[in-house]
Amino acid sequence: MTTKYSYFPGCSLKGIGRAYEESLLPVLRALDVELEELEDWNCCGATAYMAIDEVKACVLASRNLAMAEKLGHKELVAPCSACYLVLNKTKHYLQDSPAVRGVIEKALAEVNMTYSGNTPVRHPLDVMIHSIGLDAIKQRVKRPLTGLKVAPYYGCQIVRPYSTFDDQYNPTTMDRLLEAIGCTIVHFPLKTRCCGASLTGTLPEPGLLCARDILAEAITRGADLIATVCPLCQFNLDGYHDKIAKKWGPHRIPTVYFTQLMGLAFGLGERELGLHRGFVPMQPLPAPVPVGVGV
Amino acid sequence: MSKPKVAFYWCASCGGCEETVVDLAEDILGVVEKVDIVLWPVAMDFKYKDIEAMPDKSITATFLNGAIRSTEQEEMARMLRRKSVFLIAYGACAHTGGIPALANQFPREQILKFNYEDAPTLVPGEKTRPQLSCTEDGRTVTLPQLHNVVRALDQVVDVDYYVPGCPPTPKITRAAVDALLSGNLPPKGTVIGPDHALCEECERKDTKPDKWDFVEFKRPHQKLMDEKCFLAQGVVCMGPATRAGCEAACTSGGMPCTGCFGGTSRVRDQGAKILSSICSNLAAKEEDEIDKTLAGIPDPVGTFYRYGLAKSILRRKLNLPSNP
Amino acid sequence: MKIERTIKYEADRVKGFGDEVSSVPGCEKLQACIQCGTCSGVCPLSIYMDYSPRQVMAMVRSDFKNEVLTSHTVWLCASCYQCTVDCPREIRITDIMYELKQRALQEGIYPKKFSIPVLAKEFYKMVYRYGRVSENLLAMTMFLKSSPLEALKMWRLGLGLILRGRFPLTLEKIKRRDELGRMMKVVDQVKINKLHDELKQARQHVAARSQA
Amino acid sequence: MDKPSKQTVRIGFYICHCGSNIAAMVDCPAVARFVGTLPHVVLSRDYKYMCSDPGQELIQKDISEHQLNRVVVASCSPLLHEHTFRGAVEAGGLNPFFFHMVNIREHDSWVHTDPAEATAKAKELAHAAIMRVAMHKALEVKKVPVHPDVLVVGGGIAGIHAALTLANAGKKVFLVEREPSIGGHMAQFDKTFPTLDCAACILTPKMSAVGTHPNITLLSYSEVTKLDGYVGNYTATVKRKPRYISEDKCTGCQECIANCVYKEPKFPDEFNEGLGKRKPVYIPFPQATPQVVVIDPQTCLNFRNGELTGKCKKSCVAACGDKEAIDFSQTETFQELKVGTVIVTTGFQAFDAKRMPQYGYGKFPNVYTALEIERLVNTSGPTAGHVVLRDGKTEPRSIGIIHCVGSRDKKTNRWCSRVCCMFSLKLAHLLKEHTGAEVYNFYIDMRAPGKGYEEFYDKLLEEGVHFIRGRVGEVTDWARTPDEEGKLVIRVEDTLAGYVRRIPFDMVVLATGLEPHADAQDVRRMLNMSCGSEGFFLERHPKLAPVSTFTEGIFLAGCCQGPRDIPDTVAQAGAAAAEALALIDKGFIEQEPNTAFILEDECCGCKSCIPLCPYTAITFDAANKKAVINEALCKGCGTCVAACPSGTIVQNLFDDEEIFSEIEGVLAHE
Amino acid sequence: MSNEWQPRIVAFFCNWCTYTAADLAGVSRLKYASNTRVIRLMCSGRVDPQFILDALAKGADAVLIGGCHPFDCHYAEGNYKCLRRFQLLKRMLMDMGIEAGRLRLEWISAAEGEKVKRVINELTETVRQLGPLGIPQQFAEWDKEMEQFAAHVEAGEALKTPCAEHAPTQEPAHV
Repeated sequence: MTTKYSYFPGCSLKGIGRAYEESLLPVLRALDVELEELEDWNCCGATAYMAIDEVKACVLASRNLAMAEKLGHKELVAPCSACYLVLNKTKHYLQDSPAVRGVIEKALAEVNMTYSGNTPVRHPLDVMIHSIGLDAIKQRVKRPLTGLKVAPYYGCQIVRPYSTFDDQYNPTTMDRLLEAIGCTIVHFPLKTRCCGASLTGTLPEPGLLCARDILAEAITRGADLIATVCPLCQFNLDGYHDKIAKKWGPHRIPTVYFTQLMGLAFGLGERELGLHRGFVPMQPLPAPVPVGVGV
Repeated sequence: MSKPKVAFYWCASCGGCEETVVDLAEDILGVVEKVDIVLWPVAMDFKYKDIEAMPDKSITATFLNGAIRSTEQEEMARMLRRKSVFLIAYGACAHTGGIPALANQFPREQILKFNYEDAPTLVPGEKTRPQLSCTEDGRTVTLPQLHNVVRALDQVVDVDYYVPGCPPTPKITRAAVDALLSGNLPPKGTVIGPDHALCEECERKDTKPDKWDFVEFKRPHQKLMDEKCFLAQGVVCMGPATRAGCEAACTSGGMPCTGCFGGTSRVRDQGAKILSSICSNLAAKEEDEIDKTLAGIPDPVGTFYRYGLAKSILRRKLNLPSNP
Repeated sequence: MKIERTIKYEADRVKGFGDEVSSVPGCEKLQACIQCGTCSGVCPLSIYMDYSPRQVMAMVRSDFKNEVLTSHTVWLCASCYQCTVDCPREIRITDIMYELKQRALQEGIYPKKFSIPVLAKEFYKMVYRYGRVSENLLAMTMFLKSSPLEALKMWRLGLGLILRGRFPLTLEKIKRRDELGRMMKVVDQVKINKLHDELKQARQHVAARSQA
Repeated sequence: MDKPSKQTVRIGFYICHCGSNIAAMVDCPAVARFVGTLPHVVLSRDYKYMCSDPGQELIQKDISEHQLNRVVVASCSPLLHEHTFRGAVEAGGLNPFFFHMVNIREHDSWVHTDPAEATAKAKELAHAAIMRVAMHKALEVKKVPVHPDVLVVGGGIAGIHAALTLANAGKKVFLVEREPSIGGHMAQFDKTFPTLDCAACILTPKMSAVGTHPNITLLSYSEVTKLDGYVGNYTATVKRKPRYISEDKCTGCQECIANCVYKEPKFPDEFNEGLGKRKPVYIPFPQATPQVVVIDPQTCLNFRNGELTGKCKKSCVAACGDKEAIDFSQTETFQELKVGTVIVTTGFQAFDAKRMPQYGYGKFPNVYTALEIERLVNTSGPTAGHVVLRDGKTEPRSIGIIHCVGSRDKKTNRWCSRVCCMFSLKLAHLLKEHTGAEVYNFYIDMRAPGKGYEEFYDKLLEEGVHFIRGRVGEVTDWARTPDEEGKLVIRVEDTLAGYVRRIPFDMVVLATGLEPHADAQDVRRMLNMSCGSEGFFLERHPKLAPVSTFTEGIFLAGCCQGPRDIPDTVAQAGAAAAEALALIDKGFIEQEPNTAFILEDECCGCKSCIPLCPYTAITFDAANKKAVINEALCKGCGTCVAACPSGTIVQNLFDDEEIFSEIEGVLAHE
Repeated sequence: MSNEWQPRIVAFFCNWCTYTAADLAGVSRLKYASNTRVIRLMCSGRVDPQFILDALAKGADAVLIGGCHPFDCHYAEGNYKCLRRFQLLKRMLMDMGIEAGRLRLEWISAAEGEKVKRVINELTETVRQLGPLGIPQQFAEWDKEMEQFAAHVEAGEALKTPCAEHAPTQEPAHV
């Protein structure tokens, strides 16, 4: 039976992070999960907006939350880490600060909306591990990615500051997920270290150094590629290789969404999964090993 | 020496107390022999003006039953107080407010509205309310007015002795009369009757277990074992918090004690004490469980203050809307 | 060699600044800082900062407002929340950094020609106008406003994005754009000072509750 | 002495300034003037220090000069000085219970900020006391004999010292220790700071003294499971765990160990923090007391999952021979002890370093806890004092010691563990001495406030140990520079130099803090003690009664009350022993006469009260059909009094009428 | 001290936990509202519902009971007995027209000086919101309906008719 969730894509998944959406939706569909996109959603109010006005950021987020609640599915899925955090942070403010809550309620009332604070906001990784479950995922694998060595990179905002579904210091949900589809996980100490994405555009050096450190460590640890859960991380680790090379020498290693890897394992096509959209292309996979044919 | 003058009077009450006097049966004759009854509305015809005309303190003792509910009752109470040497609050209503005092949970207007407008036994739509005064054929008839608050007798006038019970038993009545006649009087303010709780004289006392541990409360109609302590069966019985003296009439008749004799002299609020005792002995420990068990006492005020609301510490429901 | 005085006189302080910041929800625990340096130790960007996060905490607490608001540190914070998670005093350092960014923008005190505040402002405007952000357009605007030369250097990246279909040429907009405007107006109507008072009360309430 | 009738009640009222503690907030003369106007008050005074000798003498003098028969003192908490003033009243010739105390310091002047409000409150509280004291009755203090034997719970240095002190004073002591040997944490230490004398050298003589002392009964491998009774008359139930060795028969020859079917030690050795190995039959450490081996049913082949199977060939039994000390049939037994007082010295547990994943303990083999290092540098330790990494051969060339692990952190433990700075310095010294490595200490604040401690810190600075003020952010194996490769990198802000630094190390030592035992709450409940919010046992008063608890006759010493070092622990153990001695030598306890009694004639025998008493002090007299309270068992909680539906139970000192008067008094003013 | 109405709260604290916690609050110099008057009992189990009713009837605006935490009672289970009475008493008080917020039971251990401060401040604030309970004033108000008679009696006048004289002034008719 198909399970339905509300879906908040966020701006990036419509732009630089298109491949994330392109891979996420079919993978979930293969797992009998349907995402229904919020009608007329707006920017979540993420990082840069928070710098201007935190209360307004919360108000922005609350409009989305209110619409999600109205849509009636029990939970809201937000794949972008920044959106995920801001939506959750808004929920925390609503709970902890009657003043902020008051402002939000007034602003929502202005446009005839209400939000009771009930709709949980979840990351696709959380949904896959804790709601769909590894067994169901394993059953869907047609082409195990055996031999593919992956550096699992979680980035910051899905584990911090709230520890919602995984360990803050050593998250393992993606490790387990990728192992389930056949990948080999390399020991990766920089799993949750900041990729610098929010700075790369404005202060290239610090931002790029953060990215370089992650790329370099993944290469050192013998990974074939980096798997990520956030469109901003993906862009930052993937889009600036020439600049990084200019400063610190080449660090070429592809960065893909974990959903793209799952799609491959489920037997979906590379183009279908948006793999052509990366700057550093992923090496072709070894010939598929037929499953369940009694090899 | 002339015979002592005795008066009986009847305020807000059911009349049962008056019956008790009659219930003295043969004894009544003995009493009548020894006293002059100057006022006894239930049995003889006397006029107010006769009493009014009597000099102050000319009545030796007045047995007044019933709560003070109306202006007329208040006036009579005050007048009889003036005319009597001893004023005796006779019966639960005069003693602690009695059943009429349960009205202290409601505003007067609500009571009048129900009784004269909304009660299902009334002619629909008629909504006739009695007038305080009415002039017809050039003559004005007046009616007393209800007070907002129902009071025990001693909340209106000074009381010398109390004879508890709803109604007082003949035995206790007799004891009071004898005390008066013999002149062997207890200290002023004494409640005539033993000063221990009812269990002492209850037949079911021996069946009481050492541990109660209430897990649920039952109503008296739920198949109960005869002879066994009501509390042991989970039925609220006011016996432990109620003054003895009735010879356990109710419990031997198959009903739990409802507390008409009031608390002992050491207790200021009978309802609070039985509440304390019963709740202390619940089995539950968690708030939810406690509430679940206590849901078996849906009306604590009506249960614990059936006869004593007027004389309870709080006396009346607070913050009731006052009358227009 | 340019030599500046480094001693601070009382007149250099903006008294009350520290108290003001720590009365904002999320910033309350600032006063509890023990200057252990964990925040700086875990911060991935601290290597580029002119003042370490620990120093910023001390400076805010001691009312060195101008020094803090002109420091690079505030703008280098990438919101990774590592310091917030690791702080032994449960100070929400990232949120304090947000608060400082907001104050810098409100007061117009921030490093000149520094593109991060520009980005933040443009981001804000774009959301206000369209309800969503078109990242590439945003980046272009930002470079044009801060350093046009940088924008030219970015052409290769832009082209790459267009080729990979990651640079939508249409502008993302929401349908009911008026709604956002009206909502923001409501927020503006709530007087900021009054809000702060309420927030302060709320904070005490929350603190009291969390102790329970 | 009979209660005077209301007309003859003559009350003296005294309000104490307590220096400025009260007077700065409460207008004491105004309160005194006000109270002077109340009925029955014969005189009303304010005075600087009522608890001083002149203050007490003033009361005594007034009692005789003004024929006072009631006294009220408004000053500090009755928990502090009620006893003092009752004494003064008694010395003045009155029954001591014709006294009531008003707390206007802890409950008023110290907690309020408006002098007018504080003064008004003081007046109301005083008024209540005046009304209450008028109702007071003369009461007799009951004297109960004190059993002279003492129970000491926990055999670390605190328990050992307390037991020896009492035993040397001729008292019988039961020392209960849950491990197979006494010695506690101190036995694991190598050297002690700041003198660097060997821990074993100072501890083991005391341990063997315990083992041989005629006045001490040592119950090792045992736990107290229940404590009944009251001060002077406790009954403790002790669970004796089976060690499968008869303590009477074992001579400590250890032949059984040598002949165990396991030729080599195979199982992690608790005493060495798992760094060494032991056999299933073992003696925890060479100087263990008692010198009796123990068999671990989890690892012994004669058991499976702790259940006896008899499947081993039992070479140990053969080796024991005629001594027949090995007894596989042993089971848990329980023993009851009668004692008068109890000293609780249950110690601490070290913080579990895995709770701070950023420091990598359990993930990186060369991250150690401080206790592991204690064993590593110890010559009788698993490596014979040779400091090597976990690979068993490499000597560390660089060592980083991280302070405050699990201390001063709201996410773990908020408190400062007090000893970590000093043991870190000690370990820095020992590690440098053993290896010549570069040693770094990472600290937040250096806390060296004991005798000779600062001097020790000086010495370390001069020895060339590095000190970096900064709490370490993380320990990682992520190398950014070539010289970091293969090392553990510490990332930290050097807050004094103002730089964020990355420093590579071969070995990282975590100075783990001290915290209450995981089962401290159970112990606390069993012994009816209180805990502070952090979980350490609570002393009655931090300054005036630091080793007493809120339960009479139960005393505390050592780290179960809070982190402390060995000198402080020993001092406290001595103090606890002295408190117990004082009770024993006095020979009796004066019991507060706040017991309840039932008015015999009035009781109707409803039995409402009987199940309410947790001490079964209320019984039903079947002949009279009335309930009766056994005053000796009553502890004076008053629960039955509140529940008696006919008001027939009376509690001395907390009589209904006394409390009603107090209620009336506090509400007497608009 | 301001002249405006101040809430009056009577607190019953058990000797072992809450009273000690209040002492700790003092030793720690915590500051809290001065409206609470503490009456020390040995155990929260000693709190007789009569005390609570009596305090309210004598003019308290609220009653606070402080006892040891569950399982921590110095007398094993006195606090449970208190809790059970409290649950029904609170319901009964509501039936009698007294807001639930005026009766509060808190478990406060000897270490929780901060909680004493918080609870007292919260309760003071709650009561401030609720306003005065004023039972003594209500008693006086109720008894006014009898004053007229009393005056007549004082004056030694007999009333000619039972109520004609006063009825119109008090209430025109039961309409």
